Amino acid sequence: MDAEALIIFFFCGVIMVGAGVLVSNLVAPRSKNDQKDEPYECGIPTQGPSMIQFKVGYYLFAILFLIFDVETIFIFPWAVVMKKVGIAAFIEIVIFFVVLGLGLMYAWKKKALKWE
Amino acid sequence: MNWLYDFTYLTQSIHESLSRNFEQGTVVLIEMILVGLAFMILFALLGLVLVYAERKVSAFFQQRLGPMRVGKWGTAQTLADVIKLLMKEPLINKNADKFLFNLAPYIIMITAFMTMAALPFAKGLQALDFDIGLLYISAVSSLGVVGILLAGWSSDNKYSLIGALRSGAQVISYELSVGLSLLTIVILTGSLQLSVIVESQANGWWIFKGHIPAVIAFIIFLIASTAETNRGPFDLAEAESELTAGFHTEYSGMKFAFFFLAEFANMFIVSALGATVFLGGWMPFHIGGWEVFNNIMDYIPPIFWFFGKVSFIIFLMMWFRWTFPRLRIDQLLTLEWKYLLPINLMNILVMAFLVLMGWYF
Amino acid sequence: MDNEEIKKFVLDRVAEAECTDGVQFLQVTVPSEKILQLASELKSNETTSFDFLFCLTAVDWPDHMEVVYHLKSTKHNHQFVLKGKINTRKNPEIETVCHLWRTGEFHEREAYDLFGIKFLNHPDLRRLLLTDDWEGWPMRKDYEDPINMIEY
Amino acid sequence: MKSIINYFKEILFGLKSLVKGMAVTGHYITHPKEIITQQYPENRESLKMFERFRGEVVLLHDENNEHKCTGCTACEVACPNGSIEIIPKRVEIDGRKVKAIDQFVYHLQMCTMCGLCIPACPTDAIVMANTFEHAVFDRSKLTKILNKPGSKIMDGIK
Amino acid sequence: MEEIIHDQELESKEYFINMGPQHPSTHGVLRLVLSLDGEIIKKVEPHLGFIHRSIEKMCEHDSYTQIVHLTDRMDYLSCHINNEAVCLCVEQALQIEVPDRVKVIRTIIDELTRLSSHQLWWGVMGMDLGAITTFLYGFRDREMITDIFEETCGARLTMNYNVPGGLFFDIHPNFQKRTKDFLDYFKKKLPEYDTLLSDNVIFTQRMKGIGILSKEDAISYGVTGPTGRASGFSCDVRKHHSYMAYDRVDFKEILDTEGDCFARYKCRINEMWESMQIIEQLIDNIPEGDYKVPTKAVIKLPKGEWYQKVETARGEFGVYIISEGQKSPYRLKFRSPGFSNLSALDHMARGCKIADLVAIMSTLDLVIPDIDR
Repeated sequence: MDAEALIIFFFCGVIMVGAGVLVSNLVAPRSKNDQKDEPYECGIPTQGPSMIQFKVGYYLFAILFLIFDVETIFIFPWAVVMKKVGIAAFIEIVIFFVVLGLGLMYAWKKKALKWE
Repeated sequence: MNWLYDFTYLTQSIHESLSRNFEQGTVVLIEMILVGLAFMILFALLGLVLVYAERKVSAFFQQRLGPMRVGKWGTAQTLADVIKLLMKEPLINKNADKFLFNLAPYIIMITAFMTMAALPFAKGLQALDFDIGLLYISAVSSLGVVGILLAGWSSDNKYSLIGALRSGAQVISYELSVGLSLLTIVILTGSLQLSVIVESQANGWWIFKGHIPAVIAFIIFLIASTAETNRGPFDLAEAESELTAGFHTEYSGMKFAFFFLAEFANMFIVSALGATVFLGGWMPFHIGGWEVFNNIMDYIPPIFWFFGKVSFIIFLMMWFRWTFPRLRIDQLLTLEWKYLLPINLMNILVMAFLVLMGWYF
Repeated sequence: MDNEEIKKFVLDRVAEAECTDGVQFLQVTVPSEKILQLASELKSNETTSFDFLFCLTAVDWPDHMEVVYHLKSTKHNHQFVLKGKINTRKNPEIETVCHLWRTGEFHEREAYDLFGIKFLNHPDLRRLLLTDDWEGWPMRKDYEDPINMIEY
Repeated sequence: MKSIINYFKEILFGLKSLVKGMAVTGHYITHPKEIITQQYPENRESLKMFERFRGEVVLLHDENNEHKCTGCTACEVACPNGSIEIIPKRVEIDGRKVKAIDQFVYHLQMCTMCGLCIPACPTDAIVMANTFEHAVFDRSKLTKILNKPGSKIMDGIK
Repeated sequence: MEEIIHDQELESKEYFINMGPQHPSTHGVLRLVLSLDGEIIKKVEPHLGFIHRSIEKMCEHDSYTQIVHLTDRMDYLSCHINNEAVCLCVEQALQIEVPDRVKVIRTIIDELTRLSSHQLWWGVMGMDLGAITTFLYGFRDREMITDIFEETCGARLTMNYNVPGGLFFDIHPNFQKRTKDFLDYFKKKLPEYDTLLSDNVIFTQRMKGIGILSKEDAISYGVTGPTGRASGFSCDVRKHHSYMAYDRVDFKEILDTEGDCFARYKCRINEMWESMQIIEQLIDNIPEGDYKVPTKAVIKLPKGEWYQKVETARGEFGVYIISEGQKSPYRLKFRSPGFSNLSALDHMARGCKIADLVAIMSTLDLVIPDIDR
């Protein structure tokens, strides 16, 4: 089967969730209640908005991930041909990793890896 | 019984008998529906079996009996749970972003389905066999985090938001380690195609053939994949003692059930991936020179080998979950960025060196 | 320091203090205005150094209120009871001691909550156990609540 | 250099501690005999409470449907929560009017099982029973009348 | 990177979260209002009173025997010790000297109570940190103690075994054997606690250096019990104001200087060993004698005031009785350890993360009815 067949699996997911939610909507009881509309916060009304600008710390890791994930993409083709190319590939990857390692060390020393 | 050992005949004979009776387009359509149905059934079965297994295994770890009431030894417990969840009222709180809120479970389930498609279950039993299978799996499986982020953000709940952001930071971090630990083996196989990776282990699994670097890579893979599936001890996204239920606090009924199911499906996917790459997929266990032993091993059908290995890894993951306390968010990120990632990079170099020198079997 | 010495120490500072030798502890009652000054001296003075306030409570007497401080010195291992007498039940007020003993923060809030004693200069004097809109001071002897109290 | 050695030492010790923890849980999963769960409704036959267990107050009756309660209300006074209520009546014994109980009302929903009423009783008429299955669907069923219908006080109890 | 983090534009807004009253890790109905910056806690504000029953007010109408049973409902995990505090206070006021037998039995049951409380704490603490299995193991071992209690005292949790002047009834004939069996069993199981949590690298890293409380702060906040002793505050009532049979047994007061979560954890684990040692010294030497001194049916205390402190599993528990000569006290104050310990929470949790707050709360070992009374 070809990559186009992925569309089946896409629709499998849609159908499965859709069917489940539909059946549940049909059989589940419904009752209206003001308290049910409230977000759950241990039984106390929420103070202030919930969807806000949030701590930047989480996003820093996303940025770091971007840097390193691009590197990983570079390693993928290398890994495939490593066996065939031999010593040249090895030397190249050592250089590549040294640069990558320096980047990681830089982030480490800059305390970007420390969660605050 | 031959089909049990090689599914190629089975699929081919189905294809041929269909071609004889229908046109080309209809055949493709019917085959698509068959495959889709098969995977949906597999999903439902996985949910039923894994949830039951988790409850029983956790119970035995904790010196309990676990579910015992519904069915013999509580085997129908999950089914009863599904029925209960179907009957639950679907709730959406008033400030939630209703579209995204409803969309989140779809995204999670779709990614799970699309990842599952590329797994080789047995010889000839693989829906999609890309030549970049490994890359494809690691790319698609990380999309699941989008669903978690959406779920957390759209619920308009503070616990959910924190849970989702934690999960985001966690999944993308550990994505790296999963990819790199798999790459360690790719150096040996020289291919990203999963069927080729499995075939290359006909004379021995990579975890044995690849020496210590392969073992290290396997350990890293175990840790990182546990984290990537948001399972304990890395279940920060739904840390119930801190965030009540994390990103799915606001979900009820069937939508919650899909988050729950997706967690187990993801667990199955990463275990299957680990089994395929490190433990030889559906290849039987062989010891060089022991012919009788090898013949007995060959007698066990490949599909059992595959599911046996997957259950082994799943059991390990359950063992982790029911033994360790949860990590804190900074510990979690430290573990990834300061321990797993550097070790992984070094490990790849060592493996490359081994390959260069030909020091592997 | 034994009881006699503590008694002398207090009497030196507050002449109108009433001392009774209880069965266990020495009990010293001083007017509420003198409490803060005496307390800070009891804490800071080397010979007394009462650094551990292990119990703070209030008592509602028929004609006056009393705030009771059980003090102990972890250094000298002596203890005694200091009482601040507030001569009114209507609007009782007393200086806070929570900057001397941080445990006072909660204990004073509790006393305010249940007895209505106002602790002056307390950083955050609000109801602690009861809801903010509760009326009355439940631990007072004349408190009536026909709904929540069981009649005996 | 030292920090690098420490780095690897840390990893090794960490892994070792994790494996040790897993060994404990691993021990229990391989020893299913140590399971402590009791299947409650199934084991009702063999389940026996200790004799001193305080389940609920009962008024003892003998085979002649006679009890020892004189209606002195000592237990009512001793009870901290007002879960015992004695409704007295006057009965005529040998031509004398004597106080006796009409109803010994026991509010199980208020009882805290402190057992203070038992030593308070001067005639040892009441005891704590070992029952523990008190769940009912209607709260009013928890209010019990302990003296059986038609029962009367034993002879010689004053 | 720091420049980016502290840039005003990117600063997140203050975020209020209610933790409790219906939250898995507040162990009951405690409500904490957290103000957060990301995951960092800026302030913790406890809101109490969700199960405030005004036990002190109720006591003003009850007789002294009845008061004893009310204290079960405060700190239900060290109920026997609470009972004992009231009994001791009344006995002191009446100047009753209880027989040796009572003293020893009370001490043994005190220590068993402490053990069972610490076992439950250990289990729950593991569960708070995400290791759910510990919860079951803690309860498994606690079950043996509750069985001992049930056989001797008649109830598993709210035992009400003390009465002013002695005990409700004599110990059960099986008591000694069962207790010894339990000690033998638990000595094998306690090292397991260490392997599961104390040595675990995740656990130690989550605990060490978190929620530090200095000795001065501990004293100032009135933090007692294992929590205070972990900060170096020598506050063991059993040592300093010995009561019952504690003066005749040999035991150590567990002190630590770190004052962090791990020190508090260690303190409790070591206290379990000490408790077992105390029981071992006494269990074979229960003197013969009466289990109760006869008291009047209606106990009336003379005019005056008494304060009695005991060491519960959570710290110093005090009973302050002011009597006007009636059958009920004029004023009765319970100095509960949880209340003072909780007051230090804000001080300890500032600057920590949400996960740390959970750890700090577990190591404080709060019992909410004890705080609310």
